[in-house]
Amino acid sequence: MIYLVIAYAFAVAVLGGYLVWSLRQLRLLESKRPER
Amino acid sequence: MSILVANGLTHWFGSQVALESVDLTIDTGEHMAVLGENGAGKTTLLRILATAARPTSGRLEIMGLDALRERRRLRRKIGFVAHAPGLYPALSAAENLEFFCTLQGVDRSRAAETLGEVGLSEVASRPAGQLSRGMQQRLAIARAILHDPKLLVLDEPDASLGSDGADLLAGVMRDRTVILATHDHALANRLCQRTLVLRHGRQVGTATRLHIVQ
Amino acid sequence: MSSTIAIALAVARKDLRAEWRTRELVPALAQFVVLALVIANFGFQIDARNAPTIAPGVLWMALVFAGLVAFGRTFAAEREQSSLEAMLMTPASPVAIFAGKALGATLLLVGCEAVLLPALTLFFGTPLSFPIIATVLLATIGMAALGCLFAAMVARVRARELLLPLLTLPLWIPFIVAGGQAVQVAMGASGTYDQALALLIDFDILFVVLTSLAARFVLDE
Amino acid sequence: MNRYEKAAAAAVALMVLAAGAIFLFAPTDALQGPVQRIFYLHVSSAIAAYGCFAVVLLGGAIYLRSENLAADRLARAGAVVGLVFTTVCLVMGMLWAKPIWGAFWTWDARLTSTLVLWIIYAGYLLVRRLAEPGRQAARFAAVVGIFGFVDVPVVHFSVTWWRTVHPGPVIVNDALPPEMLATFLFTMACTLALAAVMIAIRYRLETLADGPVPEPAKVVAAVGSRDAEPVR
Repeated sequence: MIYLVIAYAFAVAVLGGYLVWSLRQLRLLESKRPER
Repeated sequence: MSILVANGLTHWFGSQVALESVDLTIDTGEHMAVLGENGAGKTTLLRILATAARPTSGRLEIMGLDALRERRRLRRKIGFVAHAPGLYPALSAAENLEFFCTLQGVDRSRAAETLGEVGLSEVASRPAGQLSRGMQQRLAIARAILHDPKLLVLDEPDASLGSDGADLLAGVMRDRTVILATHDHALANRLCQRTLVLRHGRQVGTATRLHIVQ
Repeated sequence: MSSTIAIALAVARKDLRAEWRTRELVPALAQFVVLALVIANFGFQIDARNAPTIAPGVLWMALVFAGLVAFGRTFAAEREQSSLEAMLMTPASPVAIFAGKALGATLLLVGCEAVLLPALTLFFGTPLSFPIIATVLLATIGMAALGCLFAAMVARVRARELLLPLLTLPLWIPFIVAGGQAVQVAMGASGTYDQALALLIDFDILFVVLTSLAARFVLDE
Repeated sequence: MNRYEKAAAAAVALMVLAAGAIFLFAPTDALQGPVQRIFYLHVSSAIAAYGCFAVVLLGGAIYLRSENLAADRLARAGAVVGLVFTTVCLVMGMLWAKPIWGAFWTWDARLTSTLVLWIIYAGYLLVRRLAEPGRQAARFAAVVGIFGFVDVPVVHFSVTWWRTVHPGPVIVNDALPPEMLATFLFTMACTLALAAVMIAIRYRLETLADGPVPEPAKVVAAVGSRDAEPVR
């Protein structure tokens, strides 16, 4: 049972973490280059 | 009839400009010298004109062919002496040339002929690694003319050729179109009709032999 | 077509002649593999019973690292002398040059295997038979094609010693799995030798074709 | 909230729905108990990873043929996202192996090929970083991407074949009961959607990082600010 929890916790951490990080990165780069 | 037409040749290394929109037209049989300080972009320009490197942008036409797409066909008619001799030290001078004869698709007898043309006949069997810097340069020049190219691109060949270097170059350059990069203004003046001066990757002027920009 | 073969043979002959003259690579590889066997001998406490199962693993391990050194070396030399560019500046097709380099490297590795296999038999007491030699030679072909392609790629990149194993080993796994199995069976273990050999041949064909197609992109300017 | 953030929110909502299905709707496996629920995201992330590497293959192939910069960017995006999903798949696989087989690693064909997948695409990203920025990096990465994509099924096949000779523990996965199958298909769909959104975001990031493309010819802009010496 514990492995189930760890497994999904890890998945949420990695996938969620990466998604948040790339969105922040996007916001950062978009603000530096507002042209469009 | 122009043998080479280049427009807007630009080249970037990373985010640094090595060459900035150079325009150039060379007629058949013409000898052009390329002068400029180190880092002015001479080597980059010559590597592009010899089809050894691709520019980041710009157009280049050699002998009527698009140099970016027809590189292998053009290499049958282009001879290139780069900075480094690019020889196999363990192989003898003759073996080096015979090997490149096969790659060039020319008869192996050309090896002995060109060795004679550059005055290396006596050291034909000596390993290239044991030749002096000047002799290695001559061997590189010999290799560049194995296939009797119409266009010869020479990147500072005089660097270690010694006293009779100018005569050797004159002989090799006869009846060919040549692009010669050098620091030696006198040599450029003697061997070439036209000079292109580069500074920081930009073309600062094309002068005919009469008034060379110092 | 014929000029491609002529060029490939000329490139291979050039490499082998240079190696024969300098005699740096093969002796170094031979010494390396023998040392690997000695270390393995102490590491695994070999005895008559477990030799047939351990020897194949040691053989492939020694071969893999010798291969990495051999392929890395042949292209490193070309880069240092900047002779690779001189070759590419000729109308010779990159595939022919690549085939020549791969053929040369293969023969160098076979030279090293000529020391490795007898040494294995001597140290481990395992048999040395034609099936074993055939397996090793077959695997060497496919591994050389891949090894040379990525050695050519990393030769012009920084941190090439790190990159070559990282890119090459995953692609060598199928050869090690099939080759390892074939050698184990040839040394007496139960299992199918023919199937393993057939697999090796399939992998050889697949990767020789793929590397030939990829050569012109890797050996480009 | 730009459109990328909206898409990300939608994908996260889908994943929450999938989680609901996994933990509430799907029945508990009779044999393995609750730990079997790892299966849904473990296999879905494997499929998503493989989908990403198909994108890398496609981008690379197009780039090699036509030096199209957008294709190269797509390949870059696919590789990074693919590696993220491979990491998730690999770790979940090990965490699932421990309770069932008693060990984190058993050289099972799927786990092994996932590990190989991870190594290859880590190599892919490393080649891209170490090679000369621009054309060389793109070309070498494309070749690695193509070989990587071919190598994984080959490794999977050879390990499975090896398993026939050296049988080891095998997951008993007979046909899934309907509810489980429905949950799996739904989870897979949501995971693929998430992967697609991640790739879109990463593609946008790569576009911004590339900066203005020097005119006029079909040109590969130099990535990064490193002053790269021409490699002799």
